[in-house]
Amino acid sequence: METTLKQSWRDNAYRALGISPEDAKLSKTYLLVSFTTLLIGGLLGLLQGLNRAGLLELPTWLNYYQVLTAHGILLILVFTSFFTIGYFYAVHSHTLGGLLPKVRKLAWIGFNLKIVGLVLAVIPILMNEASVMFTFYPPLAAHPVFYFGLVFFVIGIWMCAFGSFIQVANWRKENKGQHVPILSYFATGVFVLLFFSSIFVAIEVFMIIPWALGWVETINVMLARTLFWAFGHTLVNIWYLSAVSAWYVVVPKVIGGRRFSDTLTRVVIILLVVLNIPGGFHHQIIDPGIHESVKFLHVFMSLAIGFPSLMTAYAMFAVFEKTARKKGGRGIFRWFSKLPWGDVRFLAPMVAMIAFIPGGAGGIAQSTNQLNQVAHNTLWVVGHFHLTLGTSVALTFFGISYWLVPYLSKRVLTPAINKLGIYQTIFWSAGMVFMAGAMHWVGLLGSPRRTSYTTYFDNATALSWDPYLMFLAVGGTLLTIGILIQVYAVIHLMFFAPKGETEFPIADVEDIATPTPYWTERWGMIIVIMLLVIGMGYVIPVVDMIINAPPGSPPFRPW
Amino acid sequence: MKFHLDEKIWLIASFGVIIGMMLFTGYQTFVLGMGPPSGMETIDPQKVDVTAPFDEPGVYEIGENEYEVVMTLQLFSFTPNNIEIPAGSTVHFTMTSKDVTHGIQVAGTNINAMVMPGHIQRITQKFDETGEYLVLCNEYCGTGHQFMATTITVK
Amino acid sequence: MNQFIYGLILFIVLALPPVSNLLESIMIVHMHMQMPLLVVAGFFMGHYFQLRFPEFFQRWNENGIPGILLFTIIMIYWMIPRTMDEALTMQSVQLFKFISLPFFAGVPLRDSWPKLSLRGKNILITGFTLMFIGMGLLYVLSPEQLCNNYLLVEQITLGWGFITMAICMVIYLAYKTFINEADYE
Amino acid sequence: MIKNSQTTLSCILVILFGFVLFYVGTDGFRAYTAETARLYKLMEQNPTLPHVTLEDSNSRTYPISDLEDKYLFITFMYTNCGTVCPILEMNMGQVFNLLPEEYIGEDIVFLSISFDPERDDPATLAEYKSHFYNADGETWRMARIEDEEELDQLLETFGVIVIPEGNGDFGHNSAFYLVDRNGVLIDVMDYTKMDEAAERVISILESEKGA
Repeated sequence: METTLKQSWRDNAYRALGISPEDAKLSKTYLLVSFTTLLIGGLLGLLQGLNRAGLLELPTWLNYYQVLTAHGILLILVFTSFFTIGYFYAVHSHTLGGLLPKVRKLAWIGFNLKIVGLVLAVIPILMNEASVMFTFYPPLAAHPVFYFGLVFFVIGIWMCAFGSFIQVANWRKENKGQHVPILSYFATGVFVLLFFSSIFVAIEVFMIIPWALGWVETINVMLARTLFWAFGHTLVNIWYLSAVSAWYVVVPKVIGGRRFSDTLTRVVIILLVVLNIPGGFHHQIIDPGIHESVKFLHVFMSLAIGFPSLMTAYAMFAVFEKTARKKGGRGIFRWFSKLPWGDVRFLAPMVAMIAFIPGGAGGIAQSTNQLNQVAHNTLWVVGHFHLTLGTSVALTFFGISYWLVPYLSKRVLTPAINKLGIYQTIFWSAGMVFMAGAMHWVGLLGSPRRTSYTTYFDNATALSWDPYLMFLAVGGTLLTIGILIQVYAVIHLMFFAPKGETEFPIADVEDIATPTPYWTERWGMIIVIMLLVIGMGYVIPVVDMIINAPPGSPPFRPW
Repeated sequence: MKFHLDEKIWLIASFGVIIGMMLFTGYQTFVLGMGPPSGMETIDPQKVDVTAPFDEPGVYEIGENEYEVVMTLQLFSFTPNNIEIPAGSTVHFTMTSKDVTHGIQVAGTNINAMVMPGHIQRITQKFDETGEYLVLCNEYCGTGHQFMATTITVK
Repeated sequence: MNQFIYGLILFIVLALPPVSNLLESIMIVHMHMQMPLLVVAGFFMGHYFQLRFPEFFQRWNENGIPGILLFTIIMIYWMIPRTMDEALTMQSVQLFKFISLPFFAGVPLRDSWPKLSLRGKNILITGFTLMFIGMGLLYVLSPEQLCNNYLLVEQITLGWGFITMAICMVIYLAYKTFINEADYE
Repeated sequence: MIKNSQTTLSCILVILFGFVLFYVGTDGFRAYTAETARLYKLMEQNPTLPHVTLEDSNSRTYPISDLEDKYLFITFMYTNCGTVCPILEMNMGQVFNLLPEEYIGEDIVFLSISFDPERDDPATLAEYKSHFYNADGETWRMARIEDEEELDQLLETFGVIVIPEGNGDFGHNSAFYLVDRNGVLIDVMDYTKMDEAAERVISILESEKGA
């Protein structure tokens, strides 16, 4: 009893005092890098959209594939990881009573390593020495420096993961027998996944480096590709899990409601952590060298990830309805009007969640074998991840920024910026409807992804795709406007908005909630189960790929 | 954990959708033989030109209305290209890559497969309708990727 | 009661011929998926037997040791290459598999596990870890095909499967040894 | 105390059950793989050769009973095999070398039977035979069995399991098979122990001479 009293007193003290300047500086720096890369990556995206629609010819010194590589790496890897780390370190600081000095130090070391890695990776891309896409499938061989950059980046991420683990372990030692605060629990899930999935890409990169340097002659193409997707797919889901944290915890507070069941939230996190990594195989459904029965087992492993997401969908709408009805909402659907649509902190993540309905459905469709064969490597896939990653995740991150940035900079969200944020959300949604919608449709017609503007020698089929690609350009332009507004808003909130205190919105659980079982805190066991699931997914195909490997491939640089 | 009735229904329905997709996919794969292309044979990617059958790529008639297309994919072309076949024929594609990872996709059909160095990929398609089909590479393979295309003419 | 029904459903699904044929067509899935799932099915169903015959378990499995012995014996038995082969070719062995794994391994495990001391549990896990490492090495290194119905590559795959499981269990044991839960709970 | 002794009793019962289970399951702790179990069973049953028609590398076609007045030293293989078969045949050649010349062709004939008749036509077999310098086509013959039913029957009688791997290769078990003059399988030997196999064959042939 005494400890809980002391605890709540301390919590209140921190809440009153706000975040410590050092912790704020750390998170602010991460967020600044994140939104800078968003700006650059977004502008590169515009170039691509315009080129793909045949409206813009890129100069000879700037190759389409070079731009695409940079766009992918900046947005999928850098924007997201810097945002997530900045966000969750702010979470730790807020909910776990300030960062430990050594944890802060680790995060800074990680920051510097990542920046070094980023610079090392970007230089060869700028010199057109690494136009290999962010998937860098061997036997495409980039300049070795590109891979060194990736190594630094991954080690940087590991530093941040260790920092997070130390912070949480320390808190648990001081608060024996208690549940880790829910957002820090999310952070643990995210960093566990980041750490274990990046081991795969680290192995791949260490396979590639001696080969790219010319020390070994050939490489096992299939194995490298498989290792990549063990990482690549998980990465996307990590950003998704970060976004989900805001859906479960922050959004209910913003709309003035309570959190859905704490147990369910933690179970969803555990399921997403345990099931995620083998899901990567659905990127390889039409690959040679993997047996049909193995592919079939992987349909299950991929679809299983959908289950926690469907649980999330239920939970979210339950919270919305409950809160709206409490505020006097009636009817089957009329209660929707009681939600605070004019608050960007709600609107942005809400649109993100709505986008996840078609996004998730598309995901379930394309991870089943035969349906995948229709959509694989067409623009459908690009449309899909612009809905999930580009909308569900990015828009949630934007929504977070409207309270996280002022919270860190000890400023406030003014009604003007709120309004700007509403416009931003509208631009973004409209842009995505145009762009992702057109991509899905033209993808079904057969238009491939990852190709610059082409009519395939004036082929009639290819020419018939052009009108859809025009929508893509329109959408891309709207999105660029959205990005400019967003970056302006972040800069404003960080440096120019009026001083004041902003709340870190964390919703409470229902009063009648049943206590959460303690096993949810046993991360050691969860990790072991996760490793077993990874083993289930990977042992069969990987052993087959190594034992029955064809002679390897030498490096190629076809650009 | 206590579940409400509607939550239970939702969870069972979710689970049902997933299992349903599974069963349907399995039925199509194992009963109807519509599984995704999964060629298991391997080849030395540096010796494609001297390894049968890829030493002589081309279109071969192997039965009544049945053709085998032995095809190599290489930086920015398909060999053989501009294939012609009569309507109503079943075509078995046997493919490999001579260099990097390519993808083959024929717009308007279900042909879509990764073709990777070291692996022999197979896919079968029946062409009933006449016309010119666009064949293109759908995995980024280099600067000329957007020019890697050919046609199948069904007469 | 719910648990019994879940277990029974799992058991019936596993026993359906298409399911069992699919699972048995791949060696590692046969040993590391079908067999453990059968044990899991028995584990769930065990609850019903515990409620129905509390006397029996109390009298014959007071300290959990006979149950865990039976569990271990059945598990080891099914790790012999020959039994896997014969489960595929002989109806009677197949039948024995579907009876022994749930009812002679799953049920006693259910009854015994809570009765074991922490030390007993750790000894059991350590024993299985060592056994898995041994089986893994045997399957990976054996130049001969040990099972007539499965190819050499499947055998190597199974070996790595054993080693993966062993690694997971080592991590678990290390976690139990080095992390003092009392620090956190 | 009574309860305790009951638990001890059940312990003992369980161990006893385990002992019986393992005893039955492994043919008295002898056969831990289906392959050894198969060999034990074969040795107990001593099956006779079914009727099969061979087509050998010299394109001659004849029933296997033509060879039956001699001992037969048989292996099963296919020429496309890149793993076990070359070793199996090489080892067979070593056994061939270890036997005194007087017996060869007179009392014993070596026979390699392909279970891949589709690809192993006489020409292919002749080509393959040339890799083993002592396979002369007479005293050591390589042959296929064209008739699928006959082939399957022979494989089943001798317990040879052949699994197509789907890519043109087969997984299969390998051993030396020794058939006596009456067409009865009298021994199945480890194909990696050439000396033992040779000794065994010599002792059989010698004892027969002596008798």
